[in-house]
Amino acid sequence: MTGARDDVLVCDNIVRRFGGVVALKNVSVAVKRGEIFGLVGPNGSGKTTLVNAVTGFYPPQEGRITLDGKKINGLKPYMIASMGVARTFQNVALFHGMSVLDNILMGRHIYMKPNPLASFFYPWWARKEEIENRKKVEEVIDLLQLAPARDEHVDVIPLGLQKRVELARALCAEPKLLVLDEPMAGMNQEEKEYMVRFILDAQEALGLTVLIIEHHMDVVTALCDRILVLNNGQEIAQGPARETIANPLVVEAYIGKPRDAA
Amino acid sequence: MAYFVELLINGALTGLMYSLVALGFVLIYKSAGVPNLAQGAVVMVAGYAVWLFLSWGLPVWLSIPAAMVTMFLFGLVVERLLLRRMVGQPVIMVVMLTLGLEILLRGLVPGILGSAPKSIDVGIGFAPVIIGDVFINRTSLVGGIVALLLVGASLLFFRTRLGTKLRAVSDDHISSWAVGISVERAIGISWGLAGIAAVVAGALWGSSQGVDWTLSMLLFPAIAVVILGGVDSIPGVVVGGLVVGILGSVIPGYLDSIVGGSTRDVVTSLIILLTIMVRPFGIFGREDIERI
Amino acid sequence: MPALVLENVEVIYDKVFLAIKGVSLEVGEGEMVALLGSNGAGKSTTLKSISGLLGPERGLVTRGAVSYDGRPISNMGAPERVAMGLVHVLEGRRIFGHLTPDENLVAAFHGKSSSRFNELRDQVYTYFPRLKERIKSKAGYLSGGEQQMLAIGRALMTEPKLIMLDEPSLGLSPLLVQEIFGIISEINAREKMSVLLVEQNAAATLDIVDRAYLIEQGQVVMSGSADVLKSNPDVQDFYLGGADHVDYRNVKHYRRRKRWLA
Amino acid sequence: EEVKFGLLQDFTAVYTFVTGQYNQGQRDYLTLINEEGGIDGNTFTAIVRDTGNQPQRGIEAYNRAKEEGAILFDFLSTPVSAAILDQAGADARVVITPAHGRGDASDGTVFPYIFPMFATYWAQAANLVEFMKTNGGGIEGKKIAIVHIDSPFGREPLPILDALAEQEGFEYQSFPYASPGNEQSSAWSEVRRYRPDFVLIWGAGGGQAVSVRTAIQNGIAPEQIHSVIWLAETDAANVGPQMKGVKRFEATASGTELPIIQRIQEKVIATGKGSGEEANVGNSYYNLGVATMAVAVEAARLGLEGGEPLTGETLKAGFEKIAGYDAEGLMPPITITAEDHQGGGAGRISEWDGEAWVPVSDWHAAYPELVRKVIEESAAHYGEGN
Amino acid sequence: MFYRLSGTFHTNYQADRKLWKIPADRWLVLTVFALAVLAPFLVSPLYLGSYVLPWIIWSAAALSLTLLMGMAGQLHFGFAAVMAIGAYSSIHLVRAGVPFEIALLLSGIIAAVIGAVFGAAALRVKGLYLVMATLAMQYLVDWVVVNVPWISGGAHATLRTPAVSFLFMDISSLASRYWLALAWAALITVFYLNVKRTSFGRSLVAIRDKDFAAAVIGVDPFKTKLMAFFTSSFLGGVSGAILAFCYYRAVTPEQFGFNVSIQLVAMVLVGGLGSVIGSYLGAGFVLLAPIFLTNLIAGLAASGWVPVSQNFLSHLPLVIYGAMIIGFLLFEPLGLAKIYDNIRKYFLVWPFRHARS
Ligand SMILES: Nc1ncnc2c1ncn2[C@@H]1O[C@H](COP(=O)(O)OP(=O)(O)OP(=O)(O)O)[C@@H](O)[C@H]1O
Ligand SMILES: Nc1ncnc2c1ncn2[C@@H]1O[C@H](COP(=O)(O)OP(=O)(O)OP(=O)(O)O)[C@@H](O)[C@H]1O
Ligand SMILES: [Mg+2]
Ligand SMILES: [Mg+2]
Repeated sequence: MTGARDDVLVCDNIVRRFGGVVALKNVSVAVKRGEIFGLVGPNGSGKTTLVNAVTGFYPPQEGRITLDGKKINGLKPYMIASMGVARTFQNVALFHGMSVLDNILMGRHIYMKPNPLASFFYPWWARKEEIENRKKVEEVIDLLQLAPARDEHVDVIPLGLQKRVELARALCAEPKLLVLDEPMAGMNQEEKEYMVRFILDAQEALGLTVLIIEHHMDVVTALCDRILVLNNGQEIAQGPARETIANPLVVEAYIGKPRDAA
Repeated sequence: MAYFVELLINGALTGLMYSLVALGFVLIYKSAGVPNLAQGAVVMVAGYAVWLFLSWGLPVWLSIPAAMVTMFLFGLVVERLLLRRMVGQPVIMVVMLTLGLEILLRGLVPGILGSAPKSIDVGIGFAPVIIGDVFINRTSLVGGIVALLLVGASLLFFRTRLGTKLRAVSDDHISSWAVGISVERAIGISWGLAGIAAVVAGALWGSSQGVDWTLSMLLFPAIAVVILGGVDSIPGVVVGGLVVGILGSVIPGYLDSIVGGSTRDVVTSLIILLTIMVRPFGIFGREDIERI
Repeated sequence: MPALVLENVEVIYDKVFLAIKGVSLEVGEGEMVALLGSNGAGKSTTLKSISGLLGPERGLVTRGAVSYDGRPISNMGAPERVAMGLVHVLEGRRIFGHLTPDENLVAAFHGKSSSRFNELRDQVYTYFPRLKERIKSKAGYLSGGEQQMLAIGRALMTEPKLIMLDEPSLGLSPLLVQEIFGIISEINAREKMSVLLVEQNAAATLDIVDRAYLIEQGQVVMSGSADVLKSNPDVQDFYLGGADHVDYRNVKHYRRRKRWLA
Repeated sequence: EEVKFGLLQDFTAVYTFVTGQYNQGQRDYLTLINEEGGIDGNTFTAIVRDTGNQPQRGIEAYNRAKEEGAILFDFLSTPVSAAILDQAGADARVVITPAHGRGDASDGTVFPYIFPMFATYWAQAANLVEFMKTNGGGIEGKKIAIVHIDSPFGREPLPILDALAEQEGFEYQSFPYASPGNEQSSAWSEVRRYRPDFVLIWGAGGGQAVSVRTAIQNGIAPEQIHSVIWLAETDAANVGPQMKGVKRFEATASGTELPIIQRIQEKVIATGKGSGEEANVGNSYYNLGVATMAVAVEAARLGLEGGEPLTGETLKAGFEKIAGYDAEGLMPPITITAEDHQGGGAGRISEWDGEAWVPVSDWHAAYPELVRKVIEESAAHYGEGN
Repeated sequence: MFYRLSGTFHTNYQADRKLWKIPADRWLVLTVFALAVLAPFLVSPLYLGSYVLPWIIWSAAALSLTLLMGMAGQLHFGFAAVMAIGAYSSIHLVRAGVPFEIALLLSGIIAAVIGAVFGAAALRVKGLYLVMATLAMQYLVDWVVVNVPWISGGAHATLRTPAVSFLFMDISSLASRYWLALAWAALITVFYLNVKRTSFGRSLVAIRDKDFAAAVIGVDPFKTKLMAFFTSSFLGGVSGAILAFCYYRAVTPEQFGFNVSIQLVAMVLVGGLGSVIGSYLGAGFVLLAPIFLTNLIAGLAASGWVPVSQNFLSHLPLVIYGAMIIGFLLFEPLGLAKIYDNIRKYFLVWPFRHARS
């Protein structure tokens, strides 16, 4: 199975082991172009591992991953990135030594040709490239309303803003596939609402395909077209968000009984 | 053949003598998470301490315990003055701090007590142990046995509750505090213990080469030992010591006269390099757990 | 009689950054109190000022007083405060990754008696049976939820009278959030242990606590019993997602203004 | 007039084993001369600095002392001396390199301002070999093991041993050990199996004590062991009673019975003007230091004879006028000429008797032509930039 | 004051990325540079030759190292060995008849290639292990230099630098040697500042801060780290050659020993990791502070003020040097650059006291 032509990402029978632990057991999934696909499941069920397999950090021991029909498992993370996959991390992974602007500029890395010699002769060689990419970055900054924080150092801004900077960095790469690992962890209601808005705006503006891991069920139902539910490294359900979440298997393993109203 | 056996045995014993220095390093790393590049200098200070007590006329059996007490206190003081403020700092800062300490000690102690080599006699005697055509160095023999005893004691120590607490401290200072472990005291204790190990190393090495600042150069082979064995592994100290000692004896034993230079440090350097390339965390060392 | 009292506490990081500006709060004996607020409001900082963990982050209580059981504790070291019965479960779990779960518990026990130790340990394992299954593996490889359980269990080993929890639900699945919240209530009810809970998940939190403080930009802006707060329209808007479920796809696009901020 | 000598030495790194006592001797001797009224009314001042064996700091200290007016320098550090060599020549300042530095600096035609003054390492090796030959029952067909530290200094005697082996028909093998020499067991295991008739140890500091110890532990008799100049009382104390019988080369006599040392005891030490521990007075390295200054002061005296004030040039000229000077029996008579800055290269062998170093041969230079040849060859090499 | 931000706005991206955004800063830099160029006429040969010249060269070396340690976060405790490779190659090349200008370049490239091998270790490990690996390589290079007479220059292991000229200027007088060194230091400085504001510099910082996050936006860690080692070693190698030709004029293995590597790291740290101004301040401080203090204390001792033994006196610089490193790490871990920055900030926001309320 290679998937239909409008599948951006296809994972086929992925297996990933860590020593004795089997973190992913024959997981298959296909993400369609332009959709927002949710990945949910209990803690330790292998969501992040699956995402890490896709982005090349933990290459799967078995199975096949294709991006737009091209096989990508076995490739190094940076190669996969340059093929158009961008992601954010469960624990914010920004570059602490840089300003917000430089962090976002880093997102343009694949479009730039870093070269010590070019740096040496900056005014003649590298300046044009810098300025062109800067324009693109400013667009994203506008989109995500990051302008006021542009020149701040990333570690002094609040976590919510940091997550947004991370999103901006990923968007700057103009990816085919955007992977978000718990973008709303540790946010309150208000911040969650903003984040959802940004994701939707970005998807609309850039025509993205999104793969998102999230534990907030209200967000998942609101955002995702389809979801995959993992448990113990195995698929227990897949399908449109609302129906799948109501699936008794999912409720038992993941959601739990609804709390008493009283 | 006898030649080979002799190189092997003396190498192994010398290696265990390195383990004495390395043990101090591991004790501190395992319980405080601090890579102590001043351990060579600590051994030097310990050697001077033993010499000082001997020169005051104390007998050996008293001088060494007295030096141990001194060095334990010394460890506490180092923690108090220096390490306490380094909690949570990046590794380069800590490495450099210990190097600064090593430079400071190397200036201070010989500066005050004199820099010409001092002799200490711990009464081990001179004559080699002779088995067939194999001559075994008596000091190294004693050193090897003591090293094994100390390593055994350290192993038992880390099984105790206090030992577990020290390991917790090396993992995460802040959460140790949060659950009520006194990080300061733990680090102090680990430096104190390393000071005690240093006394044994200083006394034995000092008795064979004299006490002067060159004792601090034992750090280099000791580093090879800990890298090979694993920076936080007590059994690794023994295995690392044996390998570093044996290779550092056998290879130069056959190669030096051909090359016309001493290859021991080359062997030591290569052990460090190859270990890091092939198995960065050494034979028994723990890996960094990095979850993405 | 309140066990913990904060009076007008001010904390400055790095000698320049004013993180909380005059926070006052109280936690009574056996009471369960929540501290709510958006990202970077200063919740964690408040907890650290109570547990004495500001030092390593170069923070300092520059004004105000913290007292526990009627004794001022501002000048005590963190271990001393733990000995008094105050324990802090840090944000982001921070278990001892290289130790096994069992050794994590050993490290946190400070008594002499082995039988007491066994008693406490058994109790932790009855609260968190899951930990017992993973007893042999390094704690660093446990899943997020398991680590959170271990962090709470570890804190219980110090025999606390007041336990402070910093975002225990962060990144946990809905089922686990329920479970953890259940256990927290249980501990509170059974052992008469006071609880100070920092949370983003306001809905779930207000269900279990007696009282809550709302903290914004380093100041307490609102406080009261859980029911009173729950019915406050602002709280509903910003923390509970309005009276009904939000329609994320249609949330307003402009920044709403918080009424309590001048 | 105040004559300034720059004693910019290594007190803290490689030469710690010697510098303390050596420098003490140097300063005590200068104090003695000043106490005795100086030379023609000129007094002597020592500018003392530590260079830590680092060229960097040596150059700085040199420039500074030069500015302060020093006309003679003693660095007691091979790398520092090497770094200053050319500069000192250009500045016309005298550099003495007793028992360190380049042996080929003995060629005054190539190194006009450098004065090794005493036997170079080559002369020392030659002297030791000659002693083995005359006192060890001939050397033809015998085997010498040279156990040396693995550094340029340790390899220094090898060229002359090559030449001597050919000439005298003996065999030798070199056994290097890693610096600083705190552990030499594998080298000595090999030496034992080589079954040498004589052993030559060539190291410094703690490594020397380890050499002697490990040698004896490997069944080599103390009588077989011969050492370069760097083996002294501290090492004997370090090794212990087993050291008895070990021989070494010496360029100066040790002990306090010598007239100069007696005078120092009387006029410097007894009056509390000594610059260090009294116990060191008369030790080998102390006396070596005294001897260096004795020669330097003698050179100053001769340099002043022309009636001109002392400068680098006049001091150099004074050095080259030294003839048959023996510092009242402290050392062999030395004669320095414009060609020969080594001063003849004489020395003798002494033996540790458990208490002190007792001479077992007379002052003399061994194989002077051969040594000279090596010096000249090497000096020519310097001309090529090495 | 002259140091004001007010009235300085940037209206395009180009201006925003200027090296010295504040006019006052530009003037300051120009003035300092002019003074540096005129130094041979302003200070005595003693000071020029034994303080200013080595300071400039060590600053260049510290800058080369801080590119690697500060910007790319790769710890290197064997940088003296890299400089040694540059120094020895340049001398052998010149002796083999290669023109000095090209020899400098080639020696940099040789150092860079061998230095990149050092970097190979960095691909697997970081932190403490990298420290150990580079330290081991330092020992290996030392051993090779000492034990291969062909490299070290025979029995005495001393090589003198041949007389050379640079762009038709004879490099033998003190002033000309100084100018060459200064030109090199200025070049490295501009280079370093440019690197900071281009994608190359950012990718180095990215690798330092979060290597996996860097990988996920397409930075090849292997290539980037190697490039960092390569570039930094190139600069270090040329600095080594400059050190040999402009300052020592005779090289011995001890000039590039392990303690020199430590000293370089100390310069970088005392100055402030990754900072340009810090490299200059750090080099100056580490190099000169012990010397000045020794001279001071020796002076005091000579005048009978401090009655201590010569032995102790001689060990004092070591004590001071060690204490200085410790002191900085404990009390100002961000180094002299931070102190400088604080002073500068004070004037920037003057007359207000804090940047933020
Ligand atoms: N580097 C690793 N080494 C060993 N085991 C690992 C590693 N990374 C993950 N695991 C294991 O793989 C399993 C799946 O982990 P993963 O992080 O993918 O879970 P998750 O679904 O993302 O959970 P969460 O919601 O808590 O983030 C867990 O049992 C975990 O312990
Ligand atoms: N170590 C530190 N140094 C400087 N500033 C800090 C430090 N820690 C926190 N701050 C700042 O203090 C403020 C309060 O931080 P705190 O961590 O207490 O917030 P919080 O309410 O716990 O937020 P979150 O929900 O993100 O955990 C924030 O603006 C933060 O940037
Ligand atoms: Mg995850
Ligand atoms: Mg917080």
